[in-house]
Amino acid sequence: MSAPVAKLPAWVEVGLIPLLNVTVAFLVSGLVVLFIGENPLQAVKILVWGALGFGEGIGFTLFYTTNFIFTGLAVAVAFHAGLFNIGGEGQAYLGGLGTALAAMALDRYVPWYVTLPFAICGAALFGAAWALIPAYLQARRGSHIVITTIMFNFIAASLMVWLLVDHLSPPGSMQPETRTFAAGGALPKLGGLFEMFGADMGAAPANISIVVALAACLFVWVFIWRTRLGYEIRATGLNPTAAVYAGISTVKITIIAMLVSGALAGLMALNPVMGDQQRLQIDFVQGAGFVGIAVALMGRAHPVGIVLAAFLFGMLYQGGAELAFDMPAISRDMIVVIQALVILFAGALEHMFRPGIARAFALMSSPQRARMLDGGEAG
Amino acid sequence: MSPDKDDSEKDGREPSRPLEKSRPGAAPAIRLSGIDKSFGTVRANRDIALTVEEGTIHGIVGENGAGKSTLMSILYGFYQADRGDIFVRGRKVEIASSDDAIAAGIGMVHQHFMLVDNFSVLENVILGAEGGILLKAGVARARAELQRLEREYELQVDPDAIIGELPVGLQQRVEILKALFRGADTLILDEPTGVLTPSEADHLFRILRQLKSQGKTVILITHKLREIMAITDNVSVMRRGEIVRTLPTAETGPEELAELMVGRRVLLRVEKGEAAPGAPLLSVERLTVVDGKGVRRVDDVSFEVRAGEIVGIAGVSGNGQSELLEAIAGIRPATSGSIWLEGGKDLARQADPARRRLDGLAHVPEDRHRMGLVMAFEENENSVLGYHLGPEYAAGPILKLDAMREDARRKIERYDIRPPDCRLKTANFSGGNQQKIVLAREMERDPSVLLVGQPTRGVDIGAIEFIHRQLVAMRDAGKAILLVSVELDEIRALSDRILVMFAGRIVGEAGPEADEGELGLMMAGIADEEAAA
Amino acid sequence: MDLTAAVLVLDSAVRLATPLLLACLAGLYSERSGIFDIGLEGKMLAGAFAAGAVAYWTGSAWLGLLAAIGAAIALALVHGFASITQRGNQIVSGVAINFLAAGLTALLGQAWFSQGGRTPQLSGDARFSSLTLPGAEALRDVPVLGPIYYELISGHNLIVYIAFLMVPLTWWVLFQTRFGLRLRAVGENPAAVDTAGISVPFLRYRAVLICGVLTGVAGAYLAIAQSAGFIVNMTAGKGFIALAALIFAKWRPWPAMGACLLFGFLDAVAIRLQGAYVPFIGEVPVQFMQALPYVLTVVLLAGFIGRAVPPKAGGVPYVKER
Amino acid sequence: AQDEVNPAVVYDLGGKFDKSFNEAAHVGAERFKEETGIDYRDFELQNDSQREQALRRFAQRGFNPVIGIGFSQAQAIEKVAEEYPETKFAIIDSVVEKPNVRSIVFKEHEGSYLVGMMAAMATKTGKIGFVGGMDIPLIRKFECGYVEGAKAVNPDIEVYANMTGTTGAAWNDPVKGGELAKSQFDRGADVVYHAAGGTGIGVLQAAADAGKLGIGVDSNQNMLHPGSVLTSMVKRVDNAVYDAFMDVKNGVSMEDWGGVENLGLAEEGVGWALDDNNKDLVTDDMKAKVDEASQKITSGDIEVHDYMSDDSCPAM
Ligand SMILES: Nc1ncnc2c1ncn2[C@@H]1O[C@H](COP(=O)(O)OP(=O)(O)OP(=O)(O)O)[C@@H](O)[C@H]1O
Ligand SMILES: Nc1ncnc2c1ncn2[C@@H]1O[C@H](COP(=O)(O)OP(=O)(O)OP(=O)(O)O)[C@@H](O)[C@H]1O
Ligand SMILES: [Mg+2]
Ligand SMILES: [Mg+2]
Repeated sequence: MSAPVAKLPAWVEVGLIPLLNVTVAFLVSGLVVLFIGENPLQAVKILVWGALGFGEGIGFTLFYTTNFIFTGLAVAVAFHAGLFNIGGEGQAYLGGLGTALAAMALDRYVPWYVTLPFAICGAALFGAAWALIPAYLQARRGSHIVITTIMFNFIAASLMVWLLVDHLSPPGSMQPETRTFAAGGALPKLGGLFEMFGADMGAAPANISIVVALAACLFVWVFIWRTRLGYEIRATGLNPTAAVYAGISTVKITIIAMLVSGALAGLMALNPVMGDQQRLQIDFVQGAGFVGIAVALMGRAHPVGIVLAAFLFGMLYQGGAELAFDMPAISRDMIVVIQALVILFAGALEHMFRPGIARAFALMSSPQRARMLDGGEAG
Repeated sequence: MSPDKDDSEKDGREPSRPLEKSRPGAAPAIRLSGIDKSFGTVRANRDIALTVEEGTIHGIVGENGAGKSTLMSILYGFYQADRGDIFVRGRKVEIASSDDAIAAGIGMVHQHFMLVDNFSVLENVILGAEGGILLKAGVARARAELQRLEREYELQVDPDAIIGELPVGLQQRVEILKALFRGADTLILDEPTGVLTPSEADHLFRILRQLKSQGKTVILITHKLREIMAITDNVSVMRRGEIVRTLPTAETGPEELAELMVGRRVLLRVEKGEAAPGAPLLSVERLTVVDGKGVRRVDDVSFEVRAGEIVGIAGVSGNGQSELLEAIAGIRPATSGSIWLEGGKDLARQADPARRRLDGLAHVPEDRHRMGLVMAFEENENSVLGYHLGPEYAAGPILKLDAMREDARRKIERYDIRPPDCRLKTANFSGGNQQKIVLAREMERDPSVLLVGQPTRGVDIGAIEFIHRQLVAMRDAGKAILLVSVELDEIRALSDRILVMFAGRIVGEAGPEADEGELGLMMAGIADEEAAA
Repeated sequence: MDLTAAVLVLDSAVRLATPLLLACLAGLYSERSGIFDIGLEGKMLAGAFAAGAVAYWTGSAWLGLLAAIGAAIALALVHGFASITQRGNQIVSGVAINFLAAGLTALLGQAWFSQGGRTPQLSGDARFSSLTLPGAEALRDVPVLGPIYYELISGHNLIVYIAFLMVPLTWWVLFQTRFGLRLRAVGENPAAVDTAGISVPFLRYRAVLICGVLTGVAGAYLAIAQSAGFIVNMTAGKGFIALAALIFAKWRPWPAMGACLLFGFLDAVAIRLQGAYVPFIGEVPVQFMQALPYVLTVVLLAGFIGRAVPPKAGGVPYVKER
Repeated sequence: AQDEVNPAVVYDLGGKFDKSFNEAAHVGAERFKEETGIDYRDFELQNDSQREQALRRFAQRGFNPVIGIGFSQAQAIEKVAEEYPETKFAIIDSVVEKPNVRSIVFKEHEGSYLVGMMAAMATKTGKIGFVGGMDIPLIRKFECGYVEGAKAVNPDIEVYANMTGTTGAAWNDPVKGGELAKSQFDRGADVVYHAAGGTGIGVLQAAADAGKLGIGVDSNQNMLHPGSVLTSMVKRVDNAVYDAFMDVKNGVSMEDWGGVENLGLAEEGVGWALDDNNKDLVTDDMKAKVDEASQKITSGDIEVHDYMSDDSCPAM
């Protein structure tokens, strides 16, 4: 990675440059909209209004945000250990199984707040378990984790179809999904909270799993930056040789980081499964695992950044749906394009504007320039 | 455009004494003027003027980081100067890439070899000079040409050997062959002897003289003033990115050069008293380390280090010293043999650096960038690396950040680490200060055994003095120190006993007063007795 | 399984392996030059779309192929710009390209053809049809040789032959030509190439371009040879499997062919084993058979090939000056 | 009262151009628009969470009727229909018991039975094939009817069945579909029926390329490869949508609107397609036999087993 020599103020590094990158991504997206023959300004208006303009829109935005926080955190934790976990999709799918099993075991007997801790454990456990084998193979056999996690996404899909069709769907049901959970398996919506602010969340599925997501952020922050294990994870990710020198077992760290990563991805299932649909459906993850990669990259693998990036993508998803609703020529794939451009400009091309900005700053702060300005004022 | 006219304009910087020329009146082989180069905020070369006469060997000396490699890399087209002109045989040339330099008859052997490890010698030699779209014809021609060069310059090497499997000395030969194969008239060598035994170095110098006698020009960068005196015709001294003086070698001496390099008189000897060795604190017995490829890196090595002594391990790099240190530190598992710390149990089989640290063993690794530090960490995080599990830095699973920082501040003060900011990213400290961070971490824990690899590599003279003093002070406090260095001078200055390693074995032992030639022969693998015979 | 059945499974394996092989060789050029590429999938998809669209408009498979190559090259250049010129993270760039291709092909497909992102059905000259090699009909009934020649060797479309001819060609380029020597060198030690007077960026751009060409051909194969039009997301993960094959083959051309054929074979066998009875177990669930190729990939990756050492400079941008 | 017609359609995840049943709904809506000049609105879902959102948005904005395509919309419709009792809703492929919801389901097994018979009569090898998208109950329902029909003609017939995949891509992988079909041809099959959405395009293509016969599904797919598609099992989602729109336009009362419409052969909700494209493939004998079976099913003399009634298929 090219380390910039000219140092820029922190607010430029973490504020201005990412903002600029995202802006460019949106400008290019605007060109695509224009190319299709629609008005980009109008599109932006609909998108922003759709995401934030009314209670229900916000509710949906928060719902998607919750998914992306979980998967973004998952990718980020693995990143810190120098691992690229593309298996969030499959881990979340399995997490759904853990959630559903907990919910179905308890929903008829206890209220949701009793079920929730069990569901959290189930989701985390199953998600982590699905990350374990790729982690082990990477640590012990050097099998490329990118490849194995991709394979495990496919394997997860097969496993879940088999379970849902042949084992988990109630008899006589025509749908490959579990039964609908009773009240004890349903997480409360945030409607009440919205009403406190005088907003109507309508039927938006935002639910208290967003609280779990925020708690997970706090956990990840403490875990990565305040614990010995986190220290070891970062050391391993940044310099594996130094980690070995320091007596850190890279095998252990690889496995632990992937387990935590998988658990976080698994937790994502709480939101759609218990929070929204109250049942486990085929393919319910719908790409959130992959979006997590973009979210983690944009959020620079830091929980605060991840929350912001997840919110941005949440807005894109909800606003994009409204956009597709109101501008039929812009199909749902527009969102994928915007997403791609954001990853491209904020991720792969993140340094593109830095030299220019650095030059601008050097110019502004250089003594000659200061003198020139002074002289100008004097004269 | 006439070079002579240009000379007079710059004469403030030109040598006061006329340089040695092999052919008076001829245009100089290389002339640089007004070369400037910055890396970000670091100004590596400033307004450099340099004349290298044709058919001479021209030495360049200067501290670490003085800008020697940068200057030569500019001449070779690897970097582009921010400003300045390059003249070859009086003609101004634009050198925008190494291609241009090669075309101008310049060849370079870099400090870090520019070879492809998994290629054969032949493939490396023809890379970039294949002589056609297809390899076949070029390879055949190159094979013949290599044979000729081998005969002419005694540069024997198997053209089909894989580079990664050759010792460094031979790799260097390949680099020289590469340059000659491309028809270089001017050959730049950047610290070529750092990796060679004295006898290999002698061989190299014979080759260089041979080249000179054929009218080729050689530019030689080295830290060893002895070599400068032995082989060069003229010498330039660099300091902080500038050439402070160029003069004929015959008219100067090591003392003058050293003073020019540092800007003050230097005392190169380390002040230390008699050693008073006590009980052995580290014992190594029949230690063997076989690496992943099945090569015996350390071969049946036995020695001990006593309290209050410094044992130096001399040897050309790549002869198993690194592996030996790593095995003792627990980074690399030993294949067989034993390691004891102060009468404790045998540690050889369990590779666990954390455990060894608890047992009182500290380790300053050879390569701070690769192993000793996490460059992206804050200074205070690095100052506990390896000790982060200690109860003083962690309460249960949670790190005590305040304690870590407080501790780091203390070390910064004691070791005069600059800038004194424990929250600064480690990459932003200079090389010498980074080394001090490692030393502070490893020494402050009051270990009973200290392993030190290349403690002063890439460190300036001032810091070297400091580090050497610290090592001697530890010895005097009754610690056992095992020192590995490729700098024979450093080994001789610090050690109470010297072990010489060659091809994974200890081939000899000597006292600090040992004769350099004798040590050199041992380092080349010619055993004590034979040398005596 | 008798001979004919075996030949037919192999025949199917060849068809399934072809796009993998093209993508795998594409990745080989790029990664040998030190540029990692998980965007093979996206480039194939873009190629498939361009092939489908242009072949429909022009009625010419050849123009479709050209368009596929063009589209894939465009994305390859984006990847090159990000990872060579801007020294960005190559994995991230690859991920972005995959998303970009998935989104843009569907979006443009819908905007242009209004068939849910599909391109219209192709027929006749707009597709590459199967070629019958000389003598195939005559040999057809000769025992052993007949079925092998008629079914397995003859009767594929042009791109299949191109793909398999690319294997020796790639080997030849890599190990017998100047370009190949430099390509292998730049992936191992770009500084060595640089000091030999060769431009590292130019060399890498060429590698990335070749990668574009081959992924384009792979895309064209999917859209206008194997199928008769583009369908949203029709690569269905083949780019990733090709990458796995590349790692499997340790970045060498002949083993790459072996790996792709193995994956094709596993897939072909999995298809035939659906609904088969296994002794003592009974009928194996379809899903198990569907997961089989992926499971075997993991097993092989873990068990047989050991640590695959990628080109040393791979994935790391070449930075001369900090 | 809500007698003004302002129709809206919410398609399922496959999208409105899936060449399958979403597209059939689209065709019905278009026909209505053409004939009456009344425009309609539609929406393609991106994920499960949007179903309710979209349905409610339409109801809120006064659209009427609002039709949800696909069984996955059942829950959402049930909820929204309760919130908007005045709005007329309809759902395709599932049953929602609410007074303002019209539930339209099809007897795919009956249609599949007929094309299974045709496959059995058209085959020269005594081997036929079936390619499904994903191994889920709905697809097994198609498969089961098909096998039953084929066995009714020839009890010894061999039927190869393959499923495409386990992810969403299973409905959109024509390459895999083609390969599955080829593998069946290799084993001797010469007629193949698909129920695999976009994947089926590859199945039919493979059949055409190999000179074998394919059987289309949902919409009439005979024209995709004239002469190579034996027939299509059509499911008249288009009619159902068109009729629903028309009913509202004609001021149907809420009592007449609600309830379950179970559309089988008798109701002409399913059937097989015969047109210029396949008339040379269908012999008079075949046509006669199929028509006869059709009669018997309509009259109840033949009862085709519905896989989803008991999760089993006696014919297999
Ligand atoms: N590629 C680079 N990017 C940034 N800075 C560099 C680079 N190469 C060298 N420098 C810096 O330029 C200065 C001069 O370095 P150079 O390598 O020329 O020194 P040197 O005299 O060869 O030292 P040594 O004796 O250690 O080889 C140093 O401060 C070094 O850190
Ligand atoms: N990547 C970097 N980012 C920011 N600053 C840097 C970077 N690398 C070096 N520096 C700064 O440049 C200066 C020179 O660094 P360099 O490593 O060349 O020092 P040096 O000359 O080798 O020092 P020493 O005398 O200790 O050997 C240092 O003070 C350091 O703060
Ligand atoms: Mg330095
Ligand atoms: Mg140097």
